[in-house]
Amino acid sequence: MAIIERPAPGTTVPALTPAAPAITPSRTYGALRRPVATTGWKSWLFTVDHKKLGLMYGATALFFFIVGGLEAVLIRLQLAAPDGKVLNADLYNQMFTMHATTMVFLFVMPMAAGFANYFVPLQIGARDVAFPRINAFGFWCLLAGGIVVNLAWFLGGAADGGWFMYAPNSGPVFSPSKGVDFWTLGLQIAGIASLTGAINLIVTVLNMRAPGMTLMKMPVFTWMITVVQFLLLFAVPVITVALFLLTFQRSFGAQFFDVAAGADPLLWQHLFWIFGHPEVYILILPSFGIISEVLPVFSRKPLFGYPFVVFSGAAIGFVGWGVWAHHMFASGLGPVSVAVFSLATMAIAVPTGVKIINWTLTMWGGKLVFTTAMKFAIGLVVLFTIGGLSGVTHSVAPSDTQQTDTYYIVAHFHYVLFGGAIFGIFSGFYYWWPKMFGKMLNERLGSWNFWLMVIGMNMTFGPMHILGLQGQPRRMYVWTEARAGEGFFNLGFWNLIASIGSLILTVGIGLFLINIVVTARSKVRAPLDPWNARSLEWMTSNPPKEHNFDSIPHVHHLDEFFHRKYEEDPTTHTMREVASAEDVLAELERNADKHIHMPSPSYWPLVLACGMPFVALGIIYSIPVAIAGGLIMLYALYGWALEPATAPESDFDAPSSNGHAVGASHG
Amino acid sequence: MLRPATVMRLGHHMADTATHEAHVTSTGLSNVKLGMWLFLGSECLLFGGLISTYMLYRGRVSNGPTPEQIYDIPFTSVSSFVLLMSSLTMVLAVAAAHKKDDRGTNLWLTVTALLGATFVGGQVYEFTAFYNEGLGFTTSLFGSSFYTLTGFHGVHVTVGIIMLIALVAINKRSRVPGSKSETVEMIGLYWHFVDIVWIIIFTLVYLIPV
Amino acid sequence: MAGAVGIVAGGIAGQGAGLRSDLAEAAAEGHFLHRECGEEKSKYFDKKAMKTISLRTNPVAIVELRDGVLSAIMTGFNEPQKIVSVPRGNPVTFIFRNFDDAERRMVASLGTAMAAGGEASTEKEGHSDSNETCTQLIPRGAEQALTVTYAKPSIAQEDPLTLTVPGVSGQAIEVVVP
Amino acid sequence: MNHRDSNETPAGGRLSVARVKAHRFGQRALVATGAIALLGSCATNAPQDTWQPKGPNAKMIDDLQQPVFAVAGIIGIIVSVAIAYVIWRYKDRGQPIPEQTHGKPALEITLTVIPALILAVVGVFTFRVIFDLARTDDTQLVINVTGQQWWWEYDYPVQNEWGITQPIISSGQLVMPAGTKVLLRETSRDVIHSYWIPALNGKRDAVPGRIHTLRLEADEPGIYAGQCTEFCGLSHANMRMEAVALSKEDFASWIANQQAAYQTPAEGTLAKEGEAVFLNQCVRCHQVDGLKRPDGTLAIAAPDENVWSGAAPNLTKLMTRNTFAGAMFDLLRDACRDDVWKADSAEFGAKYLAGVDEACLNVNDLRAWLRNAPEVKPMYANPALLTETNGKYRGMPNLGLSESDIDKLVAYLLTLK
Repeated sequence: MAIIERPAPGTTVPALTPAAPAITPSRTYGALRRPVATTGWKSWLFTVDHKKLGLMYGATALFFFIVGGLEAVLIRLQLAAPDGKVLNADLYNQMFTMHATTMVFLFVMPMAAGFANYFVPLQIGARDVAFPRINAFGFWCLLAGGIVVNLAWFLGGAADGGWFMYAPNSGPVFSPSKGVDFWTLGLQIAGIASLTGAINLIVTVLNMRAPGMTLMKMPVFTWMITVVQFLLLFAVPVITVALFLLTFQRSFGAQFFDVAAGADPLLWQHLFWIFGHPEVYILILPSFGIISEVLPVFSRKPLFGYPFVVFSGAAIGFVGWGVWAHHMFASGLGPVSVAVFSLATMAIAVPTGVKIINWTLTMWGGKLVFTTAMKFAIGLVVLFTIGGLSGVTHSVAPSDTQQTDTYYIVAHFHYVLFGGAIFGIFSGFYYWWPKMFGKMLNERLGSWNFWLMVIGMNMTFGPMHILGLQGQPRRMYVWTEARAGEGFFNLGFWNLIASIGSLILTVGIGLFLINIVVTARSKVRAPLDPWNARSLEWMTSNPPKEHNFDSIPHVHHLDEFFHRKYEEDPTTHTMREVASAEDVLAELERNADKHIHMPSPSYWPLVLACGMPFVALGIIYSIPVAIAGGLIMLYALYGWALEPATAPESDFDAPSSNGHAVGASHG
Repeated sequence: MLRPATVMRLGHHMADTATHEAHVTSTGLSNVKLGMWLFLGSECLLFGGLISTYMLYRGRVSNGPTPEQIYDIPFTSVSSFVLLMSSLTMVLAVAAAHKKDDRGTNLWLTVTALLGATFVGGQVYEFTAFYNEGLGFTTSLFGSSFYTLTGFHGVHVTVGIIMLIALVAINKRSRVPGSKSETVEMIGLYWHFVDIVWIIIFTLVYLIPV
Repeated sequence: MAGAVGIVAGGIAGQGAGLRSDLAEAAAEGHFLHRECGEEKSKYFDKKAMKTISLRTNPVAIVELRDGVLSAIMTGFNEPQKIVSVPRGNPVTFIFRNFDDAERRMVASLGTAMAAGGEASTEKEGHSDSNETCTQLIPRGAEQALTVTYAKPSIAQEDPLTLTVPGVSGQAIEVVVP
Repeated sequence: MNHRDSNETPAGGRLSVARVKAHRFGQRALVATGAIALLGSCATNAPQDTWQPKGPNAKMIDDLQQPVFAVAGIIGIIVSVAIAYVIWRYKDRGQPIPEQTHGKPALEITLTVIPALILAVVGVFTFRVIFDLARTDDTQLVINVTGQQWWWEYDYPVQNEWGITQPIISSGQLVMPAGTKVLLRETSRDVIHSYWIPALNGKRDAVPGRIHTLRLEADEPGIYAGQCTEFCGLSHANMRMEAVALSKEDFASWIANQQAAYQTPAEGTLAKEGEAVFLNQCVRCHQVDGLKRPDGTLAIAAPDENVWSGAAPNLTKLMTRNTFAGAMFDLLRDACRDDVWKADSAEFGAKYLAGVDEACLNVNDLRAWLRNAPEVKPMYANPALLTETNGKYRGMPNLGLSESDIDKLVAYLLTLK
């Protein structure tokens, strides 16, 4: 066993081996002691452990999910009846802008980052990510960005230009409140989190795979996350340019979108959507990855056409760069470019179709067990199909000129985002909860949660197809009785249905929160392998030790864990169980590595990330504050540069030993 | 705050960690190098966005001087030459680092930093001269996009200079020669990238007539 | 370290020196705003004229001077027009293309009502308050953009608002601002 | 205790077979009703129904759109049925762990090529319709449309073949001849708006600094509702418009009436006092062609000094239109409005040209608007909060008119026909 075993959170602390040598942590700037706390809030604040960071990403994302959800309910209450009085026009504009921004940038992306941070190292048999401190910095940046974006609520009104903030309406004249400034600078900071996370995870996946795990033996979830990180790597800089242009226009009087100086507002649209469309694949591919893990496990058979699913994921990522102008069919591009982007958008439906076919064929001939995770996965396949098909109907440019900016588009992207991304995320919750917390979420509550969400989702977003085809534009803060029309498809009735649906959805998600509390209090420990799973992350204890694997497993097959538990009986071609999960884990623990030195906690990621909100507030209010923020960042950068990633030997072993660290990593 | 005693121990710690040989990786590239290449890939998109904004707006001058009236090609060519030479000295620094010749590395790093500073000094002078000659940041679309593009590049060069100087300072203290060779190579990659971006910017902004 | 900071400081210190006199004068006297729109080349404004623009999508009209005839090509009209209707109080962009052998410029008259103290609706410094604005003198085959805002309607002007080319007589595009 | 073969879900107890069936059937029912509802929507519904084309351009889009909806519906049903079958057929009934098949490339490729072919076919038709809708060479009448914060302005440039000898400016309702290829040249004065009459064609954004063209044509005379569909700020929801199609003769008489000279109301009448109130209050922004000041000079409105977008609706022939304030309110009382809106195409023209008279005037909305406009329609018209726009309004401010002034103004506005 490692000399120093750092207790994982939540488990009882094993007695320290007696007479451990005194720890003399290295110092930075000659004065600052490096943090060494292994339990309590300090261990969370300065952690660099990918599992703790993954949990913090998840908790932050869940909080913002609730904030975004409340914003959505307020919108639906305003539109439930004609001449709604719940929100006035200005508040309504802020509400839908912040609902979209919170859900996209502060819930789905961080949640995907949370799952990725927690499970990618585990799935590829690594002990941590390539650059642990950058990973911590990424999380604190995300939190800082989220706070800055939402700070606007309390300081004169949040951003009110729609989540894609078209110029000139986002200019200083047309949205005078500070909301857009907070939005711009908050997303810049969150953008840094995505960019650093992307570099981190790509290097981890490419460089730190277990011996024997070739790219085509990697779990599909890790594949999808890698594609997402490449999309992030190249999409975030483009929106950084767009946001800088907008900040210079709003705060320093530049003329980028000032038509009187000859500018063209479509520049913003192009820059935003070149980021925007890869962004929506960034939102959906992690959920594709999750259900590509969940479906085979509960069908008791491998994923159908693994290479096809992987290449179609990569194809979606690649072609995703060539379709951005399908958001701009009605904004006056010439017929040639409209035709080209219309065809490219149709082309991207093909790899998505491949995925849906493969999921269905995975279940074909399987032995289906309907746990809540499996229900959410099947829910994704069905609802995403509906969303994808409604998407194909407006990839046809002429019909898109009838449908764009109406509720039909709102219905489309809620079917693919709620039905797709969020159902995938919930499937991931129920599937990996035992792995993360050692306890299983209650299946009965889970089933109610699933059914209320399915019914609520279809009741809320189904009628929006009808509202859209009846010509109700997006972002209308009020609709009037006079123009609602009679007949079966009038706006009044279906707006009411949608609002009721959103309340059912709220109850459904409320049940999930209750489920979390119930599980946290229950004493029932989850078995080591509750779902008879197939991939590497299940070859660790629940929750995994801080160094994940006692010895890094040598990988021979895709679904390595399954192949260690089962062997094919050559005569009858049925699978014979040869080892239980406990045996597999015990074998790993038997020949554990000696000196496992995990990267040491550090102050600097937190301090560096804390400098950024001050820079943002400074740009908005007073430059000296920005300079002060800049100095904090410079101080933190120096501290970070002078601090080695893994505390030197003297921290771990007695100075005399010349142990050679295995698995320690730079960064 | 840096008491001499701790400085010595600091140096000791620096040397200590370098003894780990690079963690064996699946692709053979070290984590830091692969990370730097990915970062440079994303920087291409950043400068791509800025360059396309400039190329779009360079013809729209509602007020203030036009590009060809304001540009002083000879002066900028000299400062561009200086930046190109700094890439040469950077290569020499990386070579010296691989040969574990700390003195040579520090020398060439300092020369690179000074050449870089000359370039930035020239750019600061050019900006102040243009400002006084009527091209403000808010004068015209050409002004806004020119200052943004060249300003972003200037900031990247300045960050490069700070990294070079910091590296020289750290190198002087560490007693194990060649302990920082990989870091020198990383800053070399960054510096060459910033240099190549300037070649593209210089050609598109200054040389192609409006 | 001190060397680097010194050099950069030198750049800042040198800001005063070495200014090109004509540019400094032009900036001081605001020649870029109050442009001399005559037929001959003005000392400051017409030096090294811009010959191409990259942003040329969907302007209100492309005004071409081709073998002595000035005509406006507008999206939505199949043959060149002589009258351009432009909404009032709205920045509009004309693109002037010169296919004449001599160097020509396009002048947009902004009308007397404008000059009589009625400033443009958008107070950007880019808007001259003299009663005309123009492009630089550009050679054959070159094109230049001109963004104009007509604050007052045509009926408020004594003489109609026009787009003319100094030196080419009898050719004028009438700009109707309802 | 972890399970291998038993299909017992560990904690939640055994899922009864019935509940699993219900689980799937519920989901299928929802999808089916959605699909049927979508396909069967022919009843007259909301005025902006995109599935009720009334002009060749919209019909062209509809002919392309309906098959794509049908194909999508069929594929949706196929996939749902397949999944339902799989769920029912391969449910865990205690069978052994199935054979670990990894996939059949042949099946994969065929199921990839089939959707690709379907999309290729759809693509070919899309191509043709895109280019047909972008044509500008066969149009007969050009109208300039300008959007600004929260109302639409129409400028009919001089076109002698239609009898337009001087530019005609109107707002709210776009009057056009039926059966004629009309071309709109759209631009905007402030932010991006989008002009959309669902019954006649798709939408096209009005982007400041650019001119975009949109083809409109109505088969029958009638009134076709539309709305701004690109988010443009506070009153985006209240920026509406209607396209009014008249027969060629009615259109000619409308044009003639629009260009008719201005008659100042008779002396001593309430309307005359209204004209005086108009001259000292409203003419700062609103233009009435031909209106003279007491000293005989033409009253030229100066919205560029008071309104940020530099324009305010032209009220020359206000009462020939039957909506106002960005077509948010009707000038006609409900009864008269339904009479015009629901008139069949034959006698619609006459009814529309009748315009608004005293009996049919929707007095309460007009008076509420004149009394305090920003209260009934959210606009940036609070004098204290105009620093960003250098003291200029975005929308009509509260002029603080007395009730008697309002009576006079209403009487005067009624004469603008």
